[in-house]
Amino acid sequence: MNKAQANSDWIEILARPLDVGRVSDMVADPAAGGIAVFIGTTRAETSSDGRELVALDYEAYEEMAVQQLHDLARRARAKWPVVRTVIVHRIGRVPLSEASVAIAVSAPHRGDAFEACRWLIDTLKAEAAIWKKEIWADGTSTWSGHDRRT
Amino acid sequence: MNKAQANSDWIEILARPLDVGRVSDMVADPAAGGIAVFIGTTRAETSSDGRELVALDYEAYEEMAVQQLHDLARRARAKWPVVRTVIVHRIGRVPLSEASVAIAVSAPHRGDAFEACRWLIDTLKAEAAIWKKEIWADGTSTWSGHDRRT
Amino acid sequence: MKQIEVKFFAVLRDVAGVPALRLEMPDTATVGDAAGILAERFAGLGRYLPRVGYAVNRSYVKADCVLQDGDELALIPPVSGGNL
Amino acid sequence: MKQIEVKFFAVLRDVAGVPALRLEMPDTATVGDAAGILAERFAGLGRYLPRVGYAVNRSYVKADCVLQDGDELALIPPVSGGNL
Repeated sequence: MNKAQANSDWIEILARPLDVGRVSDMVADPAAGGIAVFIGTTRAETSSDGRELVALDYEAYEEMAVQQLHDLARRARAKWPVVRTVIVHRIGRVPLSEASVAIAVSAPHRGDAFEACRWLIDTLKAEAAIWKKEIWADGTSTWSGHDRRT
Repeated sequence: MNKAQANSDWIEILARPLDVGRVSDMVADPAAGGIAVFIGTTRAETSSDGRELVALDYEAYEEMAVQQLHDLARRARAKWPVVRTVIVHRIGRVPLSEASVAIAVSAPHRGDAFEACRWLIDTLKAEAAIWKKEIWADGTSTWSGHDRRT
Repeated sequence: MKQIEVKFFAVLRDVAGVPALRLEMPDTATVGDAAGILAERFAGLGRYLPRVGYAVNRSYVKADCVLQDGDELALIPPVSGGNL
Repeated sequence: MKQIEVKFFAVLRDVAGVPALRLEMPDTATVGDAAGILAERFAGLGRYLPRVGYAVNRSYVKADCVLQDGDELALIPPVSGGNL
């Protein structure tokens, strides 16, 4: 898996359950009055033809995604007075209720922490080279955004 | 300390360090696709006359504050499709960088989780019967919002 | 006459020097009447009253609320918000 | 001639049946030229191309980008966003 640290940002793509307490602790800082954290989790779902979702399988172009997430943290810092940013994305199978991504941002004031965190997850989802496959209870699977059943 | 649970909301006022991982875990649910968490932390500060802040002392009218936080969770649920809400507030001395309050909200979609979480912390700070005293390095202290040094 | 329990918090507890006390008042007395009596008893309390809120039995009320025997009246100084 | 490394991800890896391959191309060949060659080689790839993005050496590029010898070209299907 890939780890990298630049300044006070921490980016990680890893194939095991996320530790949200650790992610939050990593952005705590005496200069910060607020920390906003977003955690994306696998939501139960029923397909149009009645299949039940049991998990999502995440896959990343790791070398590119790590660069992209570092770049996102830098862009957030240019927009808001961010103290620290941590972005951790899980790959592999993520069962219902479990976390696939955690983003924590600390800032002197809470409004900036909320806005930067929201922008980071929205932009990560739009840009990062990370894909998910829906795993259904009947053993079928589909790549999200495509109708191709595999 | 006061604990209480109603439906899928959890409210707690306690005199020990907050466990952010636990707060986040408590709102995880198969019906949720996103969890927004806010953590308020003690920020370093210098007073106008050059004293350094070392901690904040939080005090609550506990019986009233617990009722208020339950009511906040109910009001959030009326405004957004919240799955679960947890609000935990620490009282007593909270040193620099440590958390005084943690609010976690899960929702089917992330926009609702962010908005409900933001509304909860804004409204908690405006309404809840909780006060803080600034503790300075020279041994003095001041109630926040007043100029009275004690 | 009726008896009410008064609670002080934060800066007001420091000013009053006690966290709580009992107050005997006429049957018609309001929250505002109680605040007036307290301001006379505790020097320095009066200047905080313009920014103080009142809760009776743990719910916010206005100063013209008539107190009942056994009520718990809390003087609520400005809460912690705004600094973050 | 130049040699490039092509990487497939997600649905495109399933379609291609391999995660990566090497491609020999004329010196003037662009990303779009490479995509055309791949669409001929792998039945079923063509219908995904209108929604596919391209990255060369881990940065997004347009289809008219001229490839250099040794470049890593990745075909990027639509990313995971939007569902939450």
